Amino acid sequence: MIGLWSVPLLFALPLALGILSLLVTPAWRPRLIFVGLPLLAVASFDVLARLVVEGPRIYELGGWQAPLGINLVVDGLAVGMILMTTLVASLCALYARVYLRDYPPSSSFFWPLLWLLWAGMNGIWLAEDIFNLYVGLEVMGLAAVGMVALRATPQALAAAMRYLLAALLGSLAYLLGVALLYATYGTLSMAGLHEAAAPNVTTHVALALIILGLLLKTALFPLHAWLPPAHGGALTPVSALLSALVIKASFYILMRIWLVLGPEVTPIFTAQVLGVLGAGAVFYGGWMAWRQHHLKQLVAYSTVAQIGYLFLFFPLVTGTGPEAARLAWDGTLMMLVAHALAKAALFLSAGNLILAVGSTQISHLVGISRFRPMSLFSFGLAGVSLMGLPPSGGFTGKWLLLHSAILSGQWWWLIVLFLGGLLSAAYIFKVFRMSFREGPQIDRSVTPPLTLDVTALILASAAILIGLTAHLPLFWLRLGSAFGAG
Amino acid sequence: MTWNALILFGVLATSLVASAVIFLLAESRHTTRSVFNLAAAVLKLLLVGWIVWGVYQNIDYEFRFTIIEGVDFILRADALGMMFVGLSSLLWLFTTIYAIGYLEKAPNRSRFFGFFSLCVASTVGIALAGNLFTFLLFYELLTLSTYPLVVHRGTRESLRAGQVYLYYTLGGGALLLFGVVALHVLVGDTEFVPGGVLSGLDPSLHPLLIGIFLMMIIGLGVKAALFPLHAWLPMAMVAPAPVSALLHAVAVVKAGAFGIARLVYDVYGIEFAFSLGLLGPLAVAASITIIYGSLRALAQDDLKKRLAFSTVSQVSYIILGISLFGPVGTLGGLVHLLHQGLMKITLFFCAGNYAETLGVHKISELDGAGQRMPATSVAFTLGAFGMIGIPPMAGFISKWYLGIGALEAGMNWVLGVLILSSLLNAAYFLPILYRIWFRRRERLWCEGKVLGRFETSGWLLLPTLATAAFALIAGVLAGMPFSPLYWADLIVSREYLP
Amino acid sequence: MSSALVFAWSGVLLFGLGLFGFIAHRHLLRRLLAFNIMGSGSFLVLIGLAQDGRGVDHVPHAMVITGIVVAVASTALALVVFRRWYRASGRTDLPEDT
Amino acid sequence: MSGLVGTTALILAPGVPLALGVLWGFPRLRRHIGPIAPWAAIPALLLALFGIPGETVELSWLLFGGYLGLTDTTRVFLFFTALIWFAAGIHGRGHLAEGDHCERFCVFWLFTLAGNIGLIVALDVALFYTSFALMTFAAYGLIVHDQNEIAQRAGRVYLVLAVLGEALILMGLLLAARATAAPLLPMLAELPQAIAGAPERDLIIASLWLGFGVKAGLPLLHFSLPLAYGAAPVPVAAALAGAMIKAGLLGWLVTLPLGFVGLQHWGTIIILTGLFAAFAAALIGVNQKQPRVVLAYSSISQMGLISVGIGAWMVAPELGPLLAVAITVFALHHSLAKAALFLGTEVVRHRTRRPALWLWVGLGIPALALAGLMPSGLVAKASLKYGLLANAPVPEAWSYLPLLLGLAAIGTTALMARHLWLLRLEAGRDEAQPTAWHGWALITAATVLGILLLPLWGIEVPWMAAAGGLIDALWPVAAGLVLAAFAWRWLRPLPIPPADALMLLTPLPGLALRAGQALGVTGPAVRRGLRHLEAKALDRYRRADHRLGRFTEQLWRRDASLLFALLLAVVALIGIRIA
Amino acid sequence: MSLRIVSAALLCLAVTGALAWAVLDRPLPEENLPERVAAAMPESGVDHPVTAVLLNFRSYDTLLEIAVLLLAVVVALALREAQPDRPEQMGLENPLLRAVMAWLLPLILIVAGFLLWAGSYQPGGAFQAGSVLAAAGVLLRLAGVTTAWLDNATLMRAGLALGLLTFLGVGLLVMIPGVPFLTYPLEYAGTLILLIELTLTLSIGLTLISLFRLTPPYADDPDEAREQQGKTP
Repeated sequence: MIGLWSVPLLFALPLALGILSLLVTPAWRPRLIFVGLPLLAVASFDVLARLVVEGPRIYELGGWQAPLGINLVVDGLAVGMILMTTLVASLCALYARVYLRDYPPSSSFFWPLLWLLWAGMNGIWLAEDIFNLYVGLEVMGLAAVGMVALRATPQALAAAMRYLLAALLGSLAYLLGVALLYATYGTLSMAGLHEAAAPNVTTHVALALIILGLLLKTALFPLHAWLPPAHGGALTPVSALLSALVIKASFYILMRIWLVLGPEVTPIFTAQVLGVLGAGAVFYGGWMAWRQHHLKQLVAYSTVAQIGYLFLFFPLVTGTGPEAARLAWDGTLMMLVAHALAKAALFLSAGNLILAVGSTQISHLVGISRFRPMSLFSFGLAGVSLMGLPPSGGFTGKWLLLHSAILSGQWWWLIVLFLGGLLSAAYIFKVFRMSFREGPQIDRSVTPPLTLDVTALILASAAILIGLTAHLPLFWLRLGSAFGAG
Repeated sequence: MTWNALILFGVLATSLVASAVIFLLAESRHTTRSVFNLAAAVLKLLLVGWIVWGVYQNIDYEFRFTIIEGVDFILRADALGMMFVGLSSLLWLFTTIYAIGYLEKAPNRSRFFGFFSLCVASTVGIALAGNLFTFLLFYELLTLSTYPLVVHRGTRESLRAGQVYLYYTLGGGALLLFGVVALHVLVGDTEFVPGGVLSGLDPSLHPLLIGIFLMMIIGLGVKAALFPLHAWLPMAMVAPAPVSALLHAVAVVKAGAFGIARLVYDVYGIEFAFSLGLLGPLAVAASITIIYGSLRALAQDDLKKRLAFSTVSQVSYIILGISLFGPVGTLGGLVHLLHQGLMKITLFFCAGNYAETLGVHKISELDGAGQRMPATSVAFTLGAFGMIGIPPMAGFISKWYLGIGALEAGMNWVLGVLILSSLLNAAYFLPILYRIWFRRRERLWCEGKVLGRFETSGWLLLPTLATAAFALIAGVLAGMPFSPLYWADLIVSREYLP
Repeated sequence: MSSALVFAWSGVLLFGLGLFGFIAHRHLLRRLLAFNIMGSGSFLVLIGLAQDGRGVDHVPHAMVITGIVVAVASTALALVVFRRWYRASGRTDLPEDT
Repeated sequence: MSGLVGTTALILAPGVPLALGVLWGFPRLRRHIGPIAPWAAIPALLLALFGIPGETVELSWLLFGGYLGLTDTTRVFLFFTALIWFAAGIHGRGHLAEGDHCERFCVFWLFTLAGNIGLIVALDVALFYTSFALMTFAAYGLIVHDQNEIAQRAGRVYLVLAVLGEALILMGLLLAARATAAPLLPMLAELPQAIAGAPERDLIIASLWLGFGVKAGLPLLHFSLPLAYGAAPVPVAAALAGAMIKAGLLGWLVTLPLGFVGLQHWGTIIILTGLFAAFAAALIGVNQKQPRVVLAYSSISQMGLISVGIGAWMVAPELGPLLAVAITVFALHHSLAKAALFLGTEVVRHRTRRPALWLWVGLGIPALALAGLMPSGLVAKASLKYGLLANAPVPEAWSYLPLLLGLAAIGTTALMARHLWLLRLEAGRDEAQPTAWHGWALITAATVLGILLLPLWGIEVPWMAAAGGLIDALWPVAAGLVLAAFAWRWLRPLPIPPADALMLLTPLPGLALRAGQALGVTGPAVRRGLRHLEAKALDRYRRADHRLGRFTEQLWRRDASLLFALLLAVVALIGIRIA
Repeated sequence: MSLRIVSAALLCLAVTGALAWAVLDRPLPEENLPERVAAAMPESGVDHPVTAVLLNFRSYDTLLEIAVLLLAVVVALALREAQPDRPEQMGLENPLLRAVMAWLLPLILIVAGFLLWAGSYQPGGAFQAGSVLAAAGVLLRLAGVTTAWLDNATLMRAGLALGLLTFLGVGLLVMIPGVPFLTYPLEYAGTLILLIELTLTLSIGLTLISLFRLTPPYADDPDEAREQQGKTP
């Protein structure tokens, strides 16, 4: 563990940059990314390289061992999430640097918020301590709320307020759950919990609190109400960050805790309930997305729907055979990563389209395919992944989930995946239909700067490519997990 | 990675790269785009020729890499796949030439040709797919890349058609996905192997296999326009003529039919499928489609619509051939895959020529078109005769083999279907020919533009005549080496004697 | 019934009451107060259950301090946003909530 | 003629007209092809005259692999076919080289000719069928050439029946091919044997009989004949009546399992149909008002007589050799005579300076020959009768056959009389077309030559029988003439339209169309219905959707915390229950 | 009482019941963390276990917690800049208050200092001290005492950042010998913790004061603001 500088740097660096960006003048804030992004990229890849070479490890902060001190876990899952964050957040940052030029100077507070958000997320990915997770959640959550509020319009403030309330309520529930768990097991370390966890009333109630708290933060249907205004109304790079990464963090925690508590504690019934809620999210989110008239609202509801897929993890991993569970793990993570990439791309390209036509209305996109093919192309590529069509990460994830569902004999999830794909096709193609309709013959649209298009395209292509080369990331993600052996 | 794998990948890459480059080209760079497009098409054709020769000599071409554990991306050239690849790359060349002429001065050409190339890339991918997963991958890619082509005109009607097209194909694709995953669960990576991979499974799984087959047939049948999943096809004919041509002759419907062939021969294995009792119902479905499509075609006045229903009917010949247990029936079905492609693309080219040159879309307005556009009309006549199955056109060869195949398979009733369908084909094609050749034009043609020194633009005429000639030659010279029949025979000999 | 249990139960009660307040009220300030009551409840549970027969556990105390700071920060942020919202819209509750 | 020459001739016979037809596709050559076209039948004629039966050519690249060759029977067929085409071509030089749409006419002519020759020299089924189809469909272009109302109707009827016939033939051939040793490359020669042993024997026979019957004018499949013969240009009519009708006969001869036992029922059916055709056609024919239509019915009637021969062959296989000759002779005789009569109709119509007497003699000879009086007709009919009555165990009822044949001859005589009478009425109305004369002269000369020479050639028939036949032949002719005179004096023709019973069947093609429409209607009707419902429901749905959407959204938003509490309670209680 | 309230009450009751049951049913932990804390106390560099946990054993939590505080200020600053307030009219012109303040302020500062220092061996510490400091700031503000350095943005921000920066810097600097983040060397542990606490106190105090100052004044008229907003939707 000696010499693992890159691990603390993953959160220390963004923290430092966040403070730094607060101290410099607004004009200098965006430029910090030219220092920060390469460093963070190096740190992330260093962590990955060490993971691959030396295997998963525990990082003991302050030199204190687990129950006493706080440990960080550097396993495949954490590193995978870190890399995903680095990629998506870097591109969003590059996008934002150009995008925010047209906004008033107050929007430059985006930068300290971005760094703190990043620090919070990296803290969460690495955390091994459930109370530390709570603090991390707060860092990330408050940064996210701040970002939503950044425009300071009444809509943005209302959305931020709603988001904040949900986040606070969720955090408290989570905290109480943590309190109960601590009271029961005397430890906050996941490793300790994993060994000690036993099915009793306190644990189950704590689990319920933790689940619900995190559900609220993940915006799983029917607790998703805060998400569309927050994600749909924010600045485009903010929407991308929130939809792609932030909601994943709470899901990630839930996933970890679920696996930590183990099959003896996690009830199958609850798993099924989570699956059903996921299914509800897929249907309801898809339906609502299809009904939207505003482009970013549509994309935001699409997030509501896509979250649903992730929650199929619980029924598929609980009480099923090892093979089905492994597939569910692979599939869910593939879905998660693919959605992060695709949704970021979708938001960014939607932002480009909105920039081009100067309106958020989908109906104003008429004929845009002729003039802004590149933005639309990114939108389409990302859409392919969201629809779960090959070749894309979304497809590979869906494939694995289908595989797992069949293998575990839970055929009813097939229907969810089936209809969910069709629903997402319905709303994605709603945009396309409009853009293909022949409208004015003269190009009245604004040409967004190339950076904006390129970043969106890179993300969209990544969402496609990850599906084609899925075995490598999946292999890394399994390192150090219960599914590593398979 | 061997040279052979690279060449195989090159076949796919030619059109992929072409597509990418075209997307990036500015809308105004017409010449560059055309040159690039044609160069890619010719290059692809050369590569395909190379591989065809190799496959003929039993050289293995394979390109694979792992996507996820237990699922590989495999491209492999076998005789069956190369047949389809050959068809698509040949017709791609012609359709590209045609499209360059057809879309002269039209907007959105970058988009069109980009997706056009993508569409061909996915078709080639479907043909070369070495396992179900790869097949599925390109199958869906095909759906996506054809949608922009279908809605290309951007009118309300075409958008609606595109929507219906999506409803059908995405739904079908999802069903197919289920089937593929289910098979994957049962037997692991389902590579295409002559004789199939499923026959060794436990008999208790047979009902499940039947269910999966049904699901996959529905998934594939959507693209192959099996009744009652055909409704998108006649609607999709609002697309520009080259798209219709490609859609009907090569890309979409053929992908469905080819998929069924793969499913029956290389996944289930024809003997196993037969023993499960799957072929009879498939034959019935195909027969119903054949008759239904023909009857519907009778009642259409819109030329392209009639052709579209004719496609519905004709593609099921392929499926019918597949569902006939025995080498001859297989031969008939496979050879029709090529023949129908050649004939139908000719017909659509002609329809496009009429529409583009004379502004005629309806059959009732075609009176005397033969005098004005004799070359196009001769091509149309050849195509139509082929469709009816009049010798010595290619369609006759297919029909003959299908008939014999049906008899060998003991399904004599199929013969009745073939005969009835021939009658109906005649009933809807001959009146068109009559109008073209034997009616006098009462009014002047409303010709908008002068299209060169031939009866129409050379870009339009050349591919039309070329495909018509191919359709004729494929029939007349069926006995020659490397004719469609010859190649199909090669496939059958490898399929039935593994 | 030990004194620890009393603390914990009070905490639970506070949490329940806070939750009810959070649901029942529309006024954002009240909801924030309810949130703080819930927070206090959680902290009480932490503190109360930390005292088992083996003596005092200081870890939860530290956790509670951290929790309080976080709660203060959150409350402050919420107040800032609320006041901005009120200034912008003149409303003390969220739109669509009434 | 042997070796390379023979091979070349076999290919050239159908190849020359085909090649000319293809060359026609080049607009620059088009002008030059018209004048050559009439001579396109010459290679075939030469082949027929000098070719050696038994020689074959293999064209493996063609279709499934093609074989060309001649047999004794096909040689005769090739001879008269080529001759008639040649004569008709000479006659129709005007159509081919100049005049309205002459270019179109020319190409159809060439292709029809190529098909007709091709089917005769084909040895394998595929090539035979291909040529047959080529002939059938190309002939359509010739029939509708005049493009008037009548021609169009004739063309339509012809086409419908032709397509039907093709389909039936295809079915029969497919079924038959299946029964041969090599189903993918069946030879014609193998078919009869295969059919006789095939499990679907009856179906095959039926489809082939009916399929070729369309060409050969079987009752109820004959409608196209009177219409087409009446509407097509005269040389075309001659070729149709002389050559192409025999293609149907040839089809019967080469495919039907003649000479195999166990087909008595089919023989009987064919005989009865033939007799019915012979009489019914005569009855209908004499009521016609157009010379060419009368001739068409005469053809139907005559083909009916030939059918009797074929039927007899099936009933009594032992008679095969005799009947084969008889049928061939009859076909030759009928073809030449009929072609001469047809070409004559055009000649008569033209006002000429040539002595009318010669004309009428020229016209009378084939007419009388058909009636059975001239030597050829005599031999033909006699050989048929002889064949029928040869020493073989034949059914009792056959003893009536001579009588029936005699009665049929009365009909033929009456038809011929009617024809000549009608011709007389039309004579000299139009301007002369000198080329027409050459063709007519050619075919008439050939006919006369044939009439005189045929008895010499048909040595199989004993002269004694022929002499007896003369007496047999005389009374029907006499009776016919008397009847004709009687009719001319006292009877008026019944108003029977050229295609007699067709109107009973006209709805059939329309029915298919309507079926298509009906199917098409169901889809749209359902869709329209749905759309109607949709339109009605859409508004309501939209409002409901809107309300529902708003309601749900509001629910989730307003009561998010309530839902949170609800779910928390549920999950916690579940947890407690499970614990 | 609406159905909503009733159901909310019932649900909260159920939740409370479940929680109560969970609390009652809690098994005693096998892990004895207090023992470990006690055992590690000598190595912590401080004498009070809570401070040891806060700033040594679980110092990472504290680090992030400070980040949370900072975040709140960042958001407040951002909103302030996006939605500028009018020049402040705050403070009561009350001479009594001023007089009391003159007495009180030194006292408050002493209390804060004591709390900070006491933290190492008895309850107290940076947060408590910072809060007291902040109270002083609020009082000053209410008393209308304008302090130039509080309005100096740069200085203010430097002060805000100081605590977290120091914390981070210490955490990273101690890694140089090759130990994990935040591993204080035993001999310097007490000093470093004190240093961190000192800067934290200052930053926390400033943070809380800033949060107070950055909220829009209550007197701002919402109607007017709405009108402004109406112009720029």
